[in-house]
Amino acid sequence: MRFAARVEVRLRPGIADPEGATIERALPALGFEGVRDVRAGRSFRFEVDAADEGEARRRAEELAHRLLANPVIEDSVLELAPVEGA
Amino acid sequence: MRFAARVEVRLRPGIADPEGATIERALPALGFEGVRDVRAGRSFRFEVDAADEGEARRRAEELAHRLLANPVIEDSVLELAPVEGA
Amino acid sequence: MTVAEEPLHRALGLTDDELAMATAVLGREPNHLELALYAVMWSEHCSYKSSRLHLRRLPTEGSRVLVGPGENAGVVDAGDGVAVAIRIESHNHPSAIEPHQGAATGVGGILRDVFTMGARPLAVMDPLFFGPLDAARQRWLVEGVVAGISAYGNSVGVPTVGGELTFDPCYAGNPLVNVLCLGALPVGRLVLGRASGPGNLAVLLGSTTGRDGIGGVSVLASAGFGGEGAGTDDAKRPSVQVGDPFEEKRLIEACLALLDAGLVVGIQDLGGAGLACATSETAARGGVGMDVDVSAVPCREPHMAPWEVMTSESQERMLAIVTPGDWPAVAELCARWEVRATVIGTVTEPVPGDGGAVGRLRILDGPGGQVLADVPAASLADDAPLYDRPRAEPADRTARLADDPTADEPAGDCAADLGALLVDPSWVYRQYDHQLFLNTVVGPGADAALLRLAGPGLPPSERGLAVTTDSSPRWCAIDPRAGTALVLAEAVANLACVGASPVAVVNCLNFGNPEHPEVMWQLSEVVDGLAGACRDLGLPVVGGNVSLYNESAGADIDPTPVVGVLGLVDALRARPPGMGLVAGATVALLGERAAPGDQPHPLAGTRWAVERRDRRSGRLPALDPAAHGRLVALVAALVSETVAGGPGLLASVHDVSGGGIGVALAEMAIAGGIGARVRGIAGHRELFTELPSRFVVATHDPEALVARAEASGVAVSLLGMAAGDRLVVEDAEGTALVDVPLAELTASWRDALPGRLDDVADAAG
Amino acid sequence: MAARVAVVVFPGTNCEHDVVTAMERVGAEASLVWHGDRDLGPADAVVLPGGFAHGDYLRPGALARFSPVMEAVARFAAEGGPVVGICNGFQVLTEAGLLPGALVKNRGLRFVCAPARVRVDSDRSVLTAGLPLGTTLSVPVNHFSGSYVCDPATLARLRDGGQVVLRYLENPNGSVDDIAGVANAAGNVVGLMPHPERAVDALLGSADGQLLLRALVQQAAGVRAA
Ligand SMILES: Nc1ncnc2c1ncn2[C@@H]1O[C@H](COP(=O)(O)OP(=O)(O)O)[C@@H](O)[C@H]1O
Ligand SMILES: [Mg+2]
Repeated sequence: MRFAARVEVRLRPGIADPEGATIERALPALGFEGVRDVRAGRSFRFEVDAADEGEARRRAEELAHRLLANPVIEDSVLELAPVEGA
Repeated sequence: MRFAARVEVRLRPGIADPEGATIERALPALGFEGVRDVRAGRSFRFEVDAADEGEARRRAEELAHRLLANPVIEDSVLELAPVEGA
Repeated sequence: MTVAEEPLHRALGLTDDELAMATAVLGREPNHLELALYAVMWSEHCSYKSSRLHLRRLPTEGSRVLVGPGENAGVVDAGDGVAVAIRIESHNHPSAIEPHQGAATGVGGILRDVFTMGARPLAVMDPLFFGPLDAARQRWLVEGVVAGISAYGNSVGVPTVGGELTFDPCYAGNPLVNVLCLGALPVGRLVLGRASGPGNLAVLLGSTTGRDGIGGVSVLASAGFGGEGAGTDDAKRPSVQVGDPFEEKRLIEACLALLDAGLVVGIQDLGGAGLACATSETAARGGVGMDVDVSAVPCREPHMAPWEVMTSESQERMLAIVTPGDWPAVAELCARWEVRATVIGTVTEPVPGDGGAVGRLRILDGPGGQVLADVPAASLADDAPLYDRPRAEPADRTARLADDPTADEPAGDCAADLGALLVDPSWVYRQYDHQLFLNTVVGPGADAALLRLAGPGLPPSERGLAVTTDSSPRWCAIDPRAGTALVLAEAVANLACVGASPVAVVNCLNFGNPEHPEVMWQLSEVVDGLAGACRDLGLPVVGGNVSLYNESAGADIDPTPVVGVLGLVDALRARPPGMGLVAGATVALLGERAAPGDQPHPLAGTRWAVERRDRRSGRLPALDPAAHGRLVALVAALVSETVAGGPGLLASVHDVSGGGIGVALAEMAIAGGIGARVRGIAGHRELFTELPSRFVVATHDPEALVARAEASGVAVSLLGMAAGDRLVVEDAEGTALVDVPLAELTASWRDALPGRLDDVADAAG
Repeated sequence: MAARVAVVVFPGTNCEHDVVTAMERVGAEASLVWHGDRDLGPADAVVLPGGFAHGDYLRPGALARFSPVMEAVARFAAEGGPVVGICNGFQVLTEAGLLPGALVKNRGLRFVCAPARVRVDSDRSVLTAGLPLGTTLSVPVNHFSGSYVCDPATLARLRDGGQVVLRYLENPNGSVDDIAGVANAAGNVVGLMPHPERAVDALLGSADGQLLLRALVQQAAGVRAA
């Protein structure tokens, strides 16, 4: 079976996010009001071949933890869905 | 009302994604099998104050198009949810 | 008229006459794939059809020239068994759409031109032109372009050692991003982009081929010619490419290793027109043919049609010609560098024809498969149309020459004008690695970059390489011919500031729409100005690039020739004096103080007139090539004494260019952190005139300097002293034209860019 | 016999030749070791040079830390061998867990290439041993992700243990506590963002980097003698 994975990698709370802060600072000058708490992260999409959803999740999570995020500063969130017709 | 927005910015289909390709090429050597079509993107989270969901969506989409993504090479996907108790 | 109604060849950008030419070459109507090949190869970008006629007037011969224009890069003999390859190119249009990737891929492209010659790229320079920074869109462009050059150049590992930064309203709709690259090689490793030896293999190296950069040819998709699923969806054919410096880095190392091991017969980068260009050019240069198997080309996307594969401009690819016997070694070496290598074709014998043997480029579907296209290889490269487009002097030229700002009164506040003309470009170059390879003796921020002539695999040498890029759309808009000559003169003066003598010139000619007769007139004038100045100064042109159609909303950019000049230093053992003033030194001007005639201090085309008074007219001062030659030879000699490790007469040196003596003095004071007091300056005209052939210098031994200058037939005037913490400039009566604290000037200089750029800009502007 | 320095090359590394040149300048013998090798060869010290290993894709150092050679580097470090990561090499060492903390994008979100003044704040490392505390050096920085971060507990540990070996006088990137270089607790593994190999010749603007590299070479020679 094939599964589509999306991993969002975000800076852990408390870690400074200069990118988010820069965007937020620029917003009023660009005419965007009422936007706050901008946080920048990364997202990765990939497909996993696995016998079942459990195995796919295990492998995708391992990939997210061991590789895609740096646990010293980042958290990751995984979303997984079976690929139709695959 | 307050809404939590998440914008995922991805390279448009057909645009080369050297980062995704490099990660994918490296995976077998790192012991990750059966993973393919890795695409790297960026994600942003922020909160929007708006009178209603329609307005929040409009503002968040404008922000995504005008600032967060370059539409020449990137698409953006917005997810929006009301913030409870805000 | 919609595309569907338009004949296919016109939709592809070929005129009816051009179609007739292609039909005559083939003796039949070209099929769609062949039409695509002619369309891309006969485009302005690839064929130089509007400019070729004029470029022939540039002098290209010189005793050090090993390879002149026409190859991927010019190559000159630097001595000690080392050759230097140099090339400049534009990436203007891609950068206007996606500044980061447009500029990044510009760097990638110019590097490939240089390592194709067997040279290791050692330095990049980036002349940039934008609209004024008041507009958010311009800030977005500057941010993106600089970040793109930074991201690609730093990562690929080639230092960016200088460039230029010009703001003018004429670039608001069409920024210019030029990139120069310089590389070095042991003379024996020089290779040329040609195929030879029928039976040899054509090997594609590097990245996969995608639907990027197909551009104008993509109308074929709707012409019902594509393969299954071929790009009916516009989103599948992005015109913007994303650069991959990591792939390029591996490609550089693999290609240089292949060349070192003697494993390639010829090699050629894939740039504009992709495989169509690389295969036909290598075959044509070698007088052979080539069979290309499109189905063998590794593609990034499924179902790519043959025309897409052949015309894609996907980045980071090279074509190598190798013997069948060497192929296993080539494959192994590429595998080590993790570079993909695929045999995609074979060199073939020329086929006997009416006018002698003809090498044919055949595109096959599978080995020995169906022949999809069959054209004489040379017809794509050499038989391209050549146009002598109409030229016309601008109607207002006489009136513009007559309307000279030199006469304008009143002068205004000289100190305020001076402060406003100071710009520290370090906001840009701090983002560039300019030190890699441990060669950069003088990096960005000086008059010219000065590098040790060293690199991995090069024989040892004590020599130094100097390089500068220069341009002046202000001058060229007023008088393209005289302006271009002045630009070359300034470049040579910049080299003298680091003790170097010029040896070769490259140029990038950025112009508007060649279908406008005024633009063609500008181009022709610029070529004549450059040709004349090169002859006068004894310099060969070894390469260049022409970028046309730089226009927006019907308005052409001002003519913008950019020259890059390479110089040599015989013995590089110590740092040149640099521009910083030294306390207690005497400040002097080398060169004539006044122009002959009734305008001793002309202001036409100066930064003062254009930027401070918005006056873009008048008559430029003339260059006296003989006097210029004497002066730069003297300065180069004086500086090279320091550079060779001697005591040297000069404590500081800076050529007088944009902003005149005023800006030169201020920049020298800021760099040295020491003020100066100067007198006898004849008002704002002498302060701001950009009269050519002058240097401001400082010395601890004014008598010796005067003696050296007089012995060389160079005029010298003592202006004042470097001291204190103010810049004071007085006229002959002792009235202060400028009297400002150095700290104030330093702040205006330092904050000019960061003050306007340090916020996120808005893409939509 | 001169100290032997192994200079590790990942695909995308670009300062390896400069490090070799600089190490030779201070009297060491240096040789390149490819990232795919599992063996460092005869080495008294290891340097991970600057550049963009694997293009810095994903995160600087994130892919490089999985290279086969890194097991050998970890073993060498565990046995007390001197290991220095410069710039990208520092990033690799933090990703590999051989040094604490992480390097994130510069405050200002721009690449910075400029001379930097740094101060020696600890001599308890193979790179600073024997240097007087407070020595100020001019050594260039050249990075996009050079802002050092770690949690408060780690920072306290680093300070107390003399593991903060170099600090910036003018912080160019937003590093916590102006940190330019850190060592592990034993002092034999050091990472720093400034490039000492770019400061070994007055012709290029500064020779201050020689002080650091000489200290390393001496330590390496000492390790071998012991
Ligand atoms: N875009 C740029 N990239 C790198 N360096 C730049 C750039 N623009 C200007 N510089 C550097 O700043 C210095 C001053 O540039 P410029 O004013 O054009 O010098 P000059 O008047 O002597 O030609 C030069 O060393 C130049 O290389
Ligand atoms: Mg210049």
